[in-house]
Amino acid sequence: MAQVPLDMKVVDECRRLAASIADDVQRFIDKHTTVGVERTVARAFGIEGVDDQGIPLVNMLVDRIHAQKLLGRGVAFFLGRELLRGAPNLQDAAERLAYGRSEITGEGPETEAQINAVLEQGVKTALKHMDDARDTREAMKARLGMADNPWKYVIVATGNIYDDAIQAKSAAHGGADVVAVIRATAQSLLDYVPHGATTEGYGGTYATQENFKIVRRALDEASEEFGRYCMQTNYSSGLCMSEIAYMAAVERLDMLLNDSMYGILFRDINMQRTFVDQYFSRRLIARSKIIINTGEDNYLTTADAVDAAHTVLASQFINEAFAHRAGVADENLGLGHAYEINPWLEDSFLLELSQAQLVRQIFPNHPIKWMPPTKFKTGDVFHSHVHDAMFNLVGITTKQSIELLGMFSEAIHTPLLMDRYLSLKSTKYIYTAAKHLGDEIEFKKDGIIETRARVVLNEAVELLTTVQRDGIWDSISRGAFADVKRTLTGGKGLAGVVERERAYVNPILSMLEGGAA
Amino acid sequence: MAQVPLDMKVVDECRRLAASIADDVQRFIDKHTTVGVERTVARAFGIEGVDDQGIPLVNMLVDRIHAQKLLGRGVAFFLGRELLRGAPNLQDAAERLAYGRSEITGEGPETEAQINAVLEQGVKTALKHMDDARDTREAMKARLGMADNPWKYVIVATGNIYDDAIQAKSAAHGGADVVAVIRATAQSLLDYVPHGATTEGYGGTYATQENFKIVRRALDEASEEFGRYCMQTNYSSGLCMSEIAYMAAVERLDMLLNDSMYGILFRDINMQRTFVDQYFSRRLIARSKIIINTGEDNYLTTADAVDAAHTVLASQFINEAFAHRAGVADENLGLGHAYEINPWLEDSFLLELSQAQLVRQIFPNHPIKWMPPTKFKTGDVFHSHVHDAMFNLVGITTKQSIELLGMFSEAIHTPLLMDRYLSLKSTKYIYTAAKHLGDEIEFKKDGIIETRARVVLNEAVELLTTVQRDGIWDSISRGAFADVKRTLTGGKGLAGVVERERAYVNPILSMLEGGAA
Amino acid sequence: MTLIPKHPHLLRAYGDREGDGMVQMTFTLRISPGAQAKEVAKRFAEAHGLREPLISAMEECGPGYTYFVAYGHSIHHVDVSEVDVPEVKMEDLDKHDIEERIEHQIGRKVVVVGACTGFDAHTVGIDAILNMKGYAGEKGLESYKWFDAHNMGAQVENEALLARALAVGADAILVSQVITQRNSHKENASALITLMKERGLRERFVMLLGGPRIDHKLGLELGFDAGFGPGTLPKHVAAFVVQRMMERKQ
Amino acid sequence: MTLIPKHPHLLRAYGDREGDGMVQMTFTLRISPGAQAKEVAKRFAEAHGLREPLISAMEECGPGYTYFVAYGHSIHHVDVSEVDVPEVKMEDLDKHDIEERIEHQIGRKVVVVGACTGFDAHTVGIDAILNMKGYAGEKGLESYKWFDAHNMGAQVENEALLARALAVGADAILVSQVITQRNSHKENASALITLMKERGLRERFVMLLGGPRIDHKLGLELGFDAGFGPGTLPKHVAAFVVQRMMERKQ
Ligand code: B12
Ligand code: B12
Ligand SMILES: Cc1ncc(COP(=O)(O)O)c(C=O)c1O
Ligand SMILES: Cc1ncc(COP(=O)(O)O)c(C=O)c1O
Repeated sequence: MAQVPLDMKVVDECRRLAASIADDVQRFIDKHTTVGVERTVARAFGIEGVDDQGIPLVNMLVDRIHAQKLLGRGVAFFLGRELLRGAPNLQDAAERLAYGRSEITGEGPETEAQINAVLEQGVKTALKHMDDARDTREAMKARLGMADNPWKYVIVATGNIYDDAIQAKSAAHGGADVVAVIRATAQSLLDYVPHGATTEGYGGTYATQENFKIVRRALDEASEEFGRYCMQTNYSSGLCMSEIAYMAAVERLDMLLNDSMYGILFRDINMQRTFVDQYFSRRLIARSKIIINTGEDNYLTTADAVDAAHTVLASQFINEAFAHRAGVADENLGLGHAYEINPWLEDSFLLELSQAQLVRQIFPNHPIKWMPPTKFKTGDVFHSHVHDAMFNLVGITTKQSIELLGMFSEAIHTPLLMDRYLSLKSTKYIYTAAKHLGDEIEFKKDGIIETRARVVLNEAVELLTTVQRDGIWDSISRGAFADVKRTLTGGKGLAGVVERERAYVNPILSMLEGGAA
Repeated sequence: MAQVPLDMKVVDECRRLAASIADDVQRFIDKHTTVGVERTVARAFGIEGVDDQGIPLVNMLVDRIHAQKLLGRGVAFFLGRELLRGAPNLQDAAERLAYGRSEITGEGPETEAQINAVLEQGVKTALKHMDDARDTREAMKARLGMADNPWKYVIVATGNIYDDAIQAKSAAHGGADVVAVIRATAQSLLDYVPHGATTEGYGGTYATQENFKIVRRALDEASEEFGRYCMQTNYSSGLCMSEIAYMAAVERLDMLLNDSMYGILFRDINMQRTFVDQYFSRRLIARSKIIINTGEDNYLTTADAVDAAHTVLASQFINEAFAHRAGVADENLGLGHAYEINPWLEDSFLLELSQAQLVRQIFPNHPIKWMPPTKFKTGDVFHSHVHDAMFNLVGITTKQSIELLGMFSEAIHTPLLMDRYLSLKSTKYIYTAAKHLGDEIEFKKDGIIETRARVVLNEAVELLTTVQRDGIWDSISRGAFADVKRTLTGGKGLAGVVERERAYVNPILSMLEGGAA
Repeated sequence: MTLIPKHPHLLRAYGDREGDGMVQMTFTLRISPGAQAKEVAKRFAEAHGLREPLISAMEECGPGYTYFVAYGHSIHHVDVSEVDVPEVKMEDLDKHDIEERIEHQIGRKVVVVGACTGFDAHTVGIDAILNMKGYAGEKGLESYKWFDAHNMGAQVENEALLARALAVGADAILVSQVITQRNSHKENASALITLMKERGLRERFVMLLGGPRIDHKLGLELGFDAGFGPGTLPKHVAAFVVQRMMERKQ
Repeated sequence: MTLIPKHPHLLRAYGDREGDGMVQMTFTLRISPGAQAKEVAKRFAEAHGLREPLISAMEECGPGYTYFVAYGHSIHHVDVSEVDVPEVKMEDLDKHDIEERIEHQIGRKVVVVGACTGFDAHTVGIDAILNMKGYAGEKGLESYKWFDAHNMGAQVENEALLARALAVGADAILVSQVITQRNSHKENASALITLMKERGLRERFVMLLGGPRIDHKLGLELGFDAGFGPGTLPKHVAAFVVQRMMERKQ
């Protein structure tokens, strides 16, 4: 079987360094919360609704508390206190706080124990809601069965959720295993989650709870019709990372794009905000056994894929370390990487093969997510289709777990129905025709492929050493990843980061951290 | 380096059997001539022209002799005799014989020695003509240099030689190393070679000497402009196999499709005729150092490419044996094979890889000709393009010598300008991206690939054993190749086969067989 | 972009959303790549009814020739309710049913003669229908007990085919045409029908035409009883012949 | 098939022979595959001006949707003599020439501010022009001694861009637009020009627009001084800015 040589000592060292990098950040995380985290807590307590401007109640609620500089106590504290003070239920409590005339204050006679006690039922319901969704999904998977790896993952992005649903079903009909509804451009910068079914979006469709439901319904139908469980995915990223994770959990999504650093690097979201948000989102994800897809593939769109291959690997170790700290199991940890080397480079195919195999071996139990060529795609759709075919061949040969299928119109538009169909057709052909290629070949000792794998791993450990020495905060501000520099206090959303007070209350998080039923 | 295990004892046995098969036929060949061979002799003597019906003088000449049942003496005999009897030159001699009033008779006082003496100058001129063309070509090759293998071979087939020339140049511009002008449908069944530049042909363009010249000129220009020697090829096959070989020789073609059995199997040309014709054509080809391309690839269009793979290999040994008997050197022996397995078959890519590698190793010094998928092509041009890409990948991995590029419109029409351009572009990409793949991988011991290679070789030796036992004549009539059956006396052109008389005169052949300067 | 309101019969191209009319075109123009060429290509696309055309690729594919890929919103539609296409009508019988029917309703072997005519040497299609080997795992008519199948192979002249059909007393003649360059398939096929009509023989045989570019509509247009295209199986042909023979009997 | 006689200005599609007009089209229709669908697809192709269309592929690409590949002889042509396209006119200067010119003819650093505006987060293009790293082996404007380049990155609002340009006393503003869905690139870009005009600032700056779907024609249409598309190199931009500044001086 095709294997590259792996120096396990170096791999272990990478993991040790990444652990230390994550621990440093985790200490920060454990002392902070954000408006996003608190809104998620409120959502978990079943608080819903929007006002006539479309502003979600959870935003009004949290912003009001935040305006009083009281968010460090946690929204749960106030909700519990409101219950103690006579609110008939949590929804009502939230409304009183959000829209009530009187100012919210920090003072009050209520003890933490009382608060926790009065919230107990709400916490149980919240978790049961998530757990039930998870169990329903797992049962359905078991009943209908799943396709073999690599799973064929495709995107739909019409902007209109009803068209998305049609296209999702068509994709499943054409053989897709996973369907992602691409999110409307720049939703990640909204500090609230839009509400309801949406039919207008640029470059994608808004991620809303109702939209999740609509596509889940279409894919449930497809699963039954085609006798094979069809997965759904969306984005838990941006300023509402954890809220979306919660919505996805209860709407039975199977995967989520969720990265510890993507927002920082690619959406210029403040790093403090991102690190805190990602932790909570992953706690929810871990509980729901959702597979995450990290975003290292993106690095190769801004940096050169040959020069920066090791940054992808280094970041994967870091993402893994963060995910472990949030309780995400390896088998749900879909680390991302990509086929982005200049295709006209001599032996580019060999280099891709090497990197893909290296990642596969280093993360053997992880549902690795493998991304197609995009940067070097041109509007020559015929040639683009061939480029994707070579990517598919590496995917099947190195046994990637999840493969996002390339589209021949990548450089032109989000995929048309037929683009997706043809991509699925081509992928099925390659997967079939070269099914056992990976088992049938070996790599020449110390050849181009082996050497490349060694170099990338060694460069990764060097980078991790520097990052560990300087800390991730500084490293990012020096452009360690994706050739992008971000500062500690720059970027969007910093105002939403709050130091937890000593008496911070977040029983949902506590339960998730405790891992209790 | 990727190698399949080769049992050289089995390979040697294959060669021994093929030699015996060819020897049996060679005994027949040495006793016969054909109207085609004799016309070629006349052409070599510089006899040219057509009558007002477009019938070539060489046809009138040979047919007239044949009508008198005198062809067994050889056309040279009559031409020489006519010189002795006062014709000022060979052209005039031919005209006298063809159009003269008096009947041609066998009797006469002229001795063989006299005939040979009077023809000596003509023979020298004939050979010099060929040799000069060869030397010009070789000098040009040396001066301009040749591309690396696999050579990119493309077809043009507009039907109009002037369009062909434009397209040939465009192909060279796009990176083609070899350009074939496809022949008009069914020209192979014409028992004469059309004359002059032609502008109307179905499915291709007539092979005429003038047409050869026109394309050679275009490719000479391209060679100079693009600084790389561009090769030209056409078909030496059908009822005028050897005439075309001669024309190609003097017009500086670089390759010829030329097979010992293709006409029998695919054009239903009589086998006696074909075997005699192919021998003479190859004698000319050998002298001119033209590369031949054999036609075993065609077998897989009528027979299944998995089941019949060994028939291709067996036939290659036979073609090789015939070619050796005609003096063709291994380095000019482009044995044909093809990528024709059902692409939807599991591991079809592995089977193709195995076969391609096997052929490569068995014929290490031969400019192997590798043909693209055609039979399983559909009108889905996008998918077809990917299918060709996988073929290209096997080509570069197994280091084929000459690769006929697949066209995405294969199932629709002969290639448009852009089809060819895109095919060349895709091939360049694969050749570059996977340049050293073959050097970098090894095949698993006793895996699918190795096992397949062993099976095919073993089946080939079994088939050759049967063919050797039954003789090729009977074997073909039982459908040993391409699932096609042909009988000894069936098919077209048998009437043109003639037993040589004891006093048969063919000084051109004698020179070619003697290998003299 | 919604160009035209939905209408149940009016079909427009569908790209990503109902009504967007998105289509893709590829073409070559005799012009060198550049700003002017791009504009020419846009106008060329527009001339076909593509709105807001986007030229996504423009590459020199030969000296002075450029290959273009265009996308655009097509303004055209087809009214499906106006499109009525003849389809071969026959029962979906399997080999066993067919054999039974011949045995009981015809009572003798059905004789068919097939050939790939003219200069066409593509026998794989006709072989697929007639020969033992068959197609897609299904055996050809030679394998039927109640069929007597004669396959004349490739490059058969119309005269020769007709002579053979008469000689063996064929019930049906099967013509295969693969090469379509300059419509040679249509010419060959209709020449046979003309010949038969001249001799008053057209009605004597069930006439079938087949090939990769043949469909039922074309078969009828050229004077055959049916046309068969890609994916035809031997049993389809057998069923049609038998059914048509029964119809004629009545 | 020659459809129309050759004419030096009239360009027709070229497939295999002059005048054959051969083009390829791909489209999806909401109909299930079958004989009727094939005929509908043919008519759809015909509606675009394709004669003798051939439907070479017809495959179900979603329940009730079919993907078609069509070939046909296009009847359309474009009169090249009528197509006149604006092209960016400038000398082809290299970095060294440009630096010299600024030094001697302007005598101070040229200040440029660039951004990818609106919701667009695709910075690779603007980075290619402005950043040290550059593009295709050529370093960006940051590397020029006589340029002072400010790259505001992605998702920059028009107001913010303008404010920054004023603050640093920019000579030129560089706008990148990559996302084209529903013409958002055009809207963003022209909104900036409108804003500048309202404030009487349009003439103060050399305005450049760039992106994969931008060309000079579009740039002019949207009110910029120039538009730059795929393949633009930093030196092209530098040369244009300097040249335009000199022109204005005069
Ligand atoms: C195999 C093949 C060959 C083989 C043929 C071997 C043989 N004995 O048949 C060889 C290599 C010899 C060959 C040669 C040539 N070929 Co060829 N060939 C093909 C190829 C690759 C596949 C055809 C095939 O076998 N299809 C499989 C069969 C099963 O499908 P089918 O014919 O459609 O048959 C099915 C149905 O249509 C139907 N059917 C068919 N006939 C009939 C008849 C009846 C009565 C019924 C009911 C049903 C029926 O049932 C069948 C089963 O479902 C095609 C490309 C392609 N992928 O289509 C080119 C192709 C057909 N060939 C082509 C050409 C040009 C040639 C040549 C002329 C090239 C040349 N100049 O040398 C030569 C000459 C042949 C000649 N004189 O006719 C062109 C035709 C272009 C055009 N549209 O006119 C094609 C399209 C390739 C190309 N792009 O250039 N070819
Ligand atoms: C890289 C990339 C990304 C990266 C961007 C990273 C970054 N920091 O830039 C990431 C992964 C983050 C990304 C995200 C998205 N992307 Co994106 N992305 C691409 C991709 C693959 C390559 C673009 C690129 O970098 N090209 C290379 C540069 C060098 O080329 P260029 O931009 O044309 O620049 C050159 C010239 O145009 C010119 N130029 C450019 N700007 C300027 C400015 C001036 C003043 C001048 C003079 C010249 C100039 O000079 C440059 C050098 O020659 C394209 C697909 C493709 N292959 O084109 C999709 C693509 C552009 N993305 C697309 C989409 C939809 C998105 C998302 C909206 C998807 C989503 N919903 O999540 C997101 C959101 C982004 C957002 N809010 O804008 C679509 C756009 C569809 C459309 N036509 O509208 C594309 C076409 C992919 C697709 N088929 O769906 N993307
Ligand atoms: C991890 C991750 N999150 C989010 C996104 C995109 O989301 P958005 O553009 O909505 O931020 C990506 C892009 O591919 C991604 O990789
Ligand atoms: C060896 C050989 N000769 C000739 C031909 C075709 O020639 P023709 O159809 O003119 O007989 C082929 C077809 O590919 C071939 O392989």
